[in-house]
Amino acid sequence: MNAGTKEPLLQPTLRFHVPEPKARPGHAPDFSNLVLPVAGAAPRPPVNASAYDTRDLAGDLIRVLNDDGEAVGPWRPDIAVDVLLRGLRHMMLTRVFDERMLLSQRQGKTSFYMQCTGEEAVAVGQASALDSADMLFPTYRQQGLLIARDWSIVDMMCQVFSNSHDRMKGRQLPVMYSSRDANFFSLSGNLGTQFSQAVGWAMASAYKRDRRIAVTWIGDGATAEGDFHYAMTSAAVYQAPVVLNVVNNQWAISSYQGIAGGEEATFATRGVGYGIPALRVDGNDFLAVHAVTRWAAERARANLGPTLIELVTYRAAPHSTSDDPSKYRPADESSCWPLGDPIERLKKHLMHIGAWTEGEHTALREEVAEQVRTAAKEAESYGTLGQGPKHDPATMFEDVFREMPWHLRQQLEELGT
Amino acid sequence: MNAGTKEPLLQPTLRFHVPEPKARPGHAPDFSNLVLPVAGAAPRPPVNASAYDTRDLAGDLIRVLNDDGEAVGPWRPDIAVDVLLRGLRHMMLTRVFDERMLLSQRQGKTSFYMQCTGEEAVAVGQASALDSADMLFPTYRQQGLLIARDWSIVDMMCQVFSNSHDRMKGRQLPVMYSSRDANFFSLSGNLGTQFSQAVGWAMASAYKRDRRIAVTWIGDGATAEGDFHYAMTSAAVYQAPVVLNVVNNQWAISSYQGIAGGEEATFATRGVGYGIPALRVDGNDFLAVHAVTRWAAERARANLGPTLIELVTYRAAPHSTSDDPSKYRPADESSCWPLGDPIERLKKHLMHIGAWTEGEHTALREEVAEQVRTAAKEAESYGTLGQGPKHDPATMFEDVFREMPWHLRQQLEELGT
Amino acid sequence: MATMNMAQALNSAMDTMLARDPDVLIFGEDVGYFGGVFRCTTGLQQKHGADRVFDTPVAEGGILAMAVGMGAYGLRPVAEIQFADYIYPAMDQLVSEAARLRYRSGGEFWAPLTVRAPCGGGIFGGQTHSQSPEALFTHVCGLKTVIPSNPYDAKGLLISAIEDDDPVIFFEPKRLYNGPFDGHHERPVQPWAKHPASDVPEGYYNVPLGKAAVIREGSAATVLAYGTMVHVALAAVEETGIDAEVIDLRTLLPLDIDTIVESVNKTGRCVIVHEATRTSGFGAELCALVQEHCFFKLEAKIERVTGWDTPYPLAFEWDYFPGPRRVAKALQRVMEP
Amino acid sequence: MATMNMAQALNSAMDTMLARDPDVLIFGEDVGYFGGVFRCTTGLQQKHGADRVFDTPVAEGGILAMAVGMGAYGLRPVAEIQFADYIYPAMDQLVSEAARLRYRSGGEFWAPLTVRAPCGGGIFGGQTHSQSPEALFTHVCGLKTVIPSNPYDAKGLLISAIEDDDPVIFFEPKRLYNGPFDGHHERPVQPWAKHPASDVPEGYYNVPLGKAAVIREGSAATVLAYGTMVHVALAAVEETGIDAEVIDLRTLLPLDIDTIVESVNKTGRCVIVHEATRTSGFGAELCALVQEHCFFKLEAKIERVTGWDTPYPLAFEWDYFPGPRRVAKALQRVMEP
Ligand SMILES: Cc1ncc(C[n+]2csc(CCOP(=O)(O)OP(=O)(O)O)c2C)c(N)n1
Ligand SMILES: Cc1ncc(C[n+]2csc(CCOP(=O)(O)OP(=O)(O)O)c2C)c(N)n1
Ligand SMILES: [Mg+2]
Ligand SMILES: [Mg+2]
Repeated sequence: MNAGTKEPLLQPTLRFHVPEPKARPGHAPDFSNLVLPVAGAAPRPPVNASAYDTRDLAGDLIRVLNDDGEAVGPWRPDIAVDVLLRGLRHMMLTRVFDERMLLSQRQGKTSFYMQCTGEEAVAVGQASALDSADMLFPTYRQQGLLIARDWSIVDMMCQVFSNSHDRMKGRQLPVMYSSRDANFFSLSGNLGTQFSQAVGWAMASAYKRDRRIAVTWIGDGATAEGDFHYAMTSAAVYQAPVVLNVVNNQWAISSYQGIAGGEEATFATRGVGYGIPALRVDGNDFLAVHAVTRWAAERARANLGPTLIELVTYRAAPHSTSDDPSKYRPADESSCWPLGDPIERLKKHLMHIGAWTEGEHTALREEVAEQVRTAAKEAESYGTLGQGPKHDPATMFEDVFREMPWHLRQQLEELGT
Repeated sequence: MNAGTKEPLLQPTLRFHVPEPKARPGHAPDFSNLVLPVAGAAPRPPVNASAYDTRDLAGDLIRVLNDDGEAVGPWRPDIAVDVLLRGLRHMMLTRVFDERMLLSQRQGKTSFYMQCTGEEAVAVGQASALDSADMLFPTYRQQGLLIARDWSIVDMMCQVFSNSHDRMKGRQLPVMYSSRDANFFSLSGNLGTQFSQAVGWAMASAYKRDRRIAVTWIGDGATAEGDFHYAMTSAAVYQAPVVLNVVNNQWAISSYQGIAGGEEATFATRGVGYGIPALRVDGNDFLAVHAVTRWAAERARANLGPTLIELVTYRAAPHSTSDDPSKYRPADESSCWPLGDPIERLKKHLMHIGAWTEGEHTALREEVAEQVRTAAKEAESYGTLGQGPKHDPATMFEDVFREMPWHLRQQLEELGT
Repeated sequence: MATMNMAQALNSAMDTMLARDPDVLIFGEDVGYFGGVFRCTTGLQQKHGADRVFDTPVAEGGILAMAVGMGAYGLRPVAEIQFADYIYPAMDQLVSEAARLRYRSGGEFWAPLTVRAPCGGGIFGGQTHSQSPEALFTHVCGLKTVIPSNPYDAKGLLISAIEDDDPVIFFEPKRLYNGPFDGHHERPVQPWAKHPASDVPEGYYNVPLGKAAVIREGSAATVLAYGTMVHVALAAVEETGIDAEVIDLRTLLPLDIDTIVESVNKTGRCVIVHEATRTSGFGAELCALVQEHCFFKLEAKIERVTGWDTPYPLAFEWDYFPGPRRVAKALQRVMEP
Repeated sequence: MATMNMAQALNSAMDTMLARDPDVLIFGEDVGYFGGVFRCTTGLQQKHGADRVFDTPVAEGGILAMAVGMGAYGLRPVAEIQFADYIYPAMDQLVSEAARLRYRSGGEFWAPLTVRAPCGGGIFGGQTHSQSPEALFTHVCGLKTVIPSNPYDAKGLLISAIEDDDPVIFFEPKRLYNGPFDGHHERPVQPWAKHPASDVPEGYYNVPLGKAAVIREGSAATVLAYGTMVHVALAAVEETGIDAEVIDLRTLLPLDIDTIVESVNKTGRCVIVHEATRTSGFGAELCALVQEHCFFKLEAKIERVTGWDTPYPLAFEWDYFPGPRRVAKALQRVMEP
């Protein structure tokens, strides 16, 4: 046997542990592991707090909206109603956009799609607390960032359809957007890489005495990649102006967050381990998300260094159109998620403060649906993966390098023949 | 410019921070950043403590030996005098071994050497608290582990000399030992890789219902590698029976521990971030090192999961024979290290308890010196890198694979001609 | 005997080895309860237990580090990397550790791990779900690299890989999981059931590493291929009517040089086909070896038909894929007098 | 003009670019205050400030991630990987990110980074301080790979690499830092001062990427080499008396195919030399290209002289190193009628 000398001892034999979610298909959903403090209970430290000062917050859950839709406690943000209304619209637009693209995928207009259903408050709420000039390094599940920045949804659809107007020239997997104009970094298919790059971008911005901070996202599952560690280490060492977000939506394809180590310590607690102030927030509470993001962005802008935010939410949809979650989690788990639906919760708050009515809500839903319909029509007129115009296949050889070297020119010729 | 839209805001311009040690060559050594609690002050939690329970200990420093050489406080181990005497001998032997090999390198008998001067209590003290059947995954600076396991120093020297008796057949850089019989894993030149492998070994041991735990070491500098993160994550997730040690000897070649993030949070604190109980210990205090290691090993053996230990020590010698630390740190920094010399401190304790005399100490020093001289003579008789017998160059083609494939046989023939 | 597609054959190989050898463990992202995103490990956790078949954190470097440690203990870990495109974070553990352990320890420790990873394009996976990085691993001494082209070989080779005491990188052309794809994407998908290599024994057997298979005998030219390209090459041969010998390499390293040399010495003409990018692809090594061993027999320059030196572009997958038309042209070129 | 060894020339290149372009930053393990373990960045932090030349955590993946992010902002990061052997933890950031960013973003973002890494053996560094992994990077589309052989080229090529808008992997043969080593390890070390290429302008100039240099004209055979092997090849040519043309490739990708083809078409014989392991080394690609482009002119099989397919063994460094004796034999073999 390929092992060293073996001397039996008197201790018990050893075991290792494979974490298992509390419920699998056929069981009743069980979120009893999720401790839910009442809204308003978490203290709000000053923005120059140290990591040490945040160590309890990192294990806690910052909540602002209570069950009545009232905003309570020290984290309750000073926020204008129209910011909230914009947020509501953007979340609803994101959801309808996702629904439409899912349908398009089923219709063969694209090969693949990824929804962010149930997580809209993450991207939209965070965007509402950032400057539009701040640079975003997201994952594939923050399409809401582009929408919250009023980026053209026609443009996004063109990417999803890989059509003649796709600025990524049909090269990228659907949803792997890039928008320099929206300060939205090119998405990568490789998990985690953007997290550490964001720190480099933030350092560059700082080096240039710029004022733009970097903001980045990673999934609970992908925190296990080396890039998470690189980001945390370099952000701490160089005190880079960056906001580091972990979107804990409970699942990484079929693996629940315990497989990423989420049961041994919250993901926010990782931050404290590196000396980075860390907050854990109800990710379906638009106001709480806005508040913690603003806190972190203020820190970064004041040269107080990085912040780690864990956003606790739930991936209500399948991982992607290639996935079938009924194979690994209870079919009704999503509807039992204790933090509810971010759109419903913000709607309730707006109605609670008298700024919104059911009628306005219905009208808005119709309006965004119409917006998406119109956009889809336009985007489809530029082609889809299934049919219609596309870029010239010859463009495949462009942008590998800034200038095409001889061997690619030769291969382009070969393609032609 | 390759960047997004730039909108000047009203915030101050950004900066990043490049950590700098408090003293460079020409300055007076300055260890004022190192907080030294009095010996005996740190509490000792039960071995089934949670990571949360250890979060203060992870920022603190566990010390047992006070300035008088007295062992005090709850971490004072119940340890037999002959274990201490063996430890003293092994530390002294390690130091003399290092001195001799350094000399050999200067004499051209080998190309390279790495000392562990000042850090002897780490390897020797930890080995004294482990079972000989436990598997060790060390770095290049824990030669003391082999010595503490009474491994043949002739064998070690043969490796350093790459001679005819080198079990690594002249292939490896000097000090990259491997000893299956001593349960000492083959050293790698690539930093950090052993840390995550140790978790896999520990899981294998657990899977086989074995009783042997894995113990691994990494330097302060190398904690920044992805493997540190992989190890921490998988050890936490699978609750593997492994002891994870960070040897914080203040330097990673010319970079002080602040460049690895040691100023933002202690390395032990990283452990708490993953939900792994973590202890920070005076690494030059043999008794404290023994005590925390025993605590961690007990946890592992009782299936209570991993422990992270940060051992605070000082790399008194150059990084390697290729290094000249006077280029980047004050020449007398080593002599100002507040935690002293581990050998002197254990000697003082032994004299304090009346188990040791100056005379015995002098005699022991002479004895280990003689042991090393004799061993060196024998090892040199088997050849050195500079001259004398070596393995056959043809062995170069062996062990690439278990069986030599045709292309290596062909290359072996080419070599012959 | 049962009729299996390639995913089923791989599942059967793992099932067989789990039952046969208690030291075999299987792990990777989503391989446990769920059974893998390509369903290759379906049912194995349920049958063999969660301490033998389990999910890992999303950290390829960590997965292979774990495998090296387990291998050093004496187990036979079989790790899945969800897509070959995601093997790079594990590169150091493969190159510096798995591949070097036996050598650097003078034979004291070794890493008998098997790394399974789906490779290749043809499923609209875009540039990060379509790569064929096999050439990189063939340059790393100490690693073996295997790529099967059909269910029978897949099971037999995977069993050999698991039993092998060296680290083996086992690439599974994902476009072949369900059928013998010959590159004619416009035609209806063929299931494996109609192909003789879908007859797979249910129990233990092996196909040795390091042995190529002559899939089609011929005298006019030699086509060297592996994985999906074997089927593409066969289609091209059929369509051109050129009596070419088609060799399925199966193992890239160690390579079955004898079978190659014998064939090219016979035919005097050689076409090399792979889906990976061309420059420094494994075709370069094959080309070098063929000209080294058969220089005076060669009657035409050796042709390489490969993926272009660009990322795999989603919408232009079929312009990128080296399909039968391109292979046919190369065959015709080498036949020019 | 000043007399510089290769380390000094590289230092001068970085110094020049730091002074010329405020967007150039230099970082890596030990490159800051200390000036790098091979002293290539000595004095640069002191001269240009700690926010432009600084130490990094020991995390190659983190270093290159930082570089990609900085590059995307608009800076020109120059990152040092302390030894080429330690580039593997950064593989994903190089392959999946730096190399792909321009392509996947449709040209919106790019990563104009330069990665410097000492490569090659000859200093008793053992298997983890001696590797030459250049072939791996030539297989990754989107990366440029450069290896200089002398101080003049080193400075001029490094400046071109820093100014280039694509990611460039810049390997520095560490055995050449101090002198033009020709493989005769038993002879006294020659300093660069005696070599004409140690005449290096103090200010700005460049040597373009993608252009090889004919180091010695000849008509009997062509030797393709780069880095240290250029000097070994020259020694072998001298010693055999064979009138070979010696080409220093300088850039492996994009390759200067025209210079190669012109020479081989003239000589009809070709020897390829590199220090890296043979199988799937860059020599394989060169061999494939030469036979593709010069098939009907070739009068002898192309020979490869390379490191063996084993790790670099410490005590047998000189048995491993492809020295002038082995190159000479290959030259003689290709000259056989
Ligand atoms: C390096 C790498 N490894 C594996 C994958 C395959 N993969 C894609 S998404 C995913 C799960 C990610 O989960 P999480 O980070 O929690 O993000 P979520 O999908 O929940 O938003 C995996 C394993 C990948 N894309 N990249
Ligand atoms: C992957 C890798 N990167 C870089 C190096 C070069 N290197 C060797 S030792 C060292 C410093 C390590 O410092 P630390 O981890 O603190 O250990 P110490 O030497 O202080 O014991 C470096 C950067 C390496 N060996 N491996
Ligand atoms: Mg998730
Ligand atoms: Mg250190």
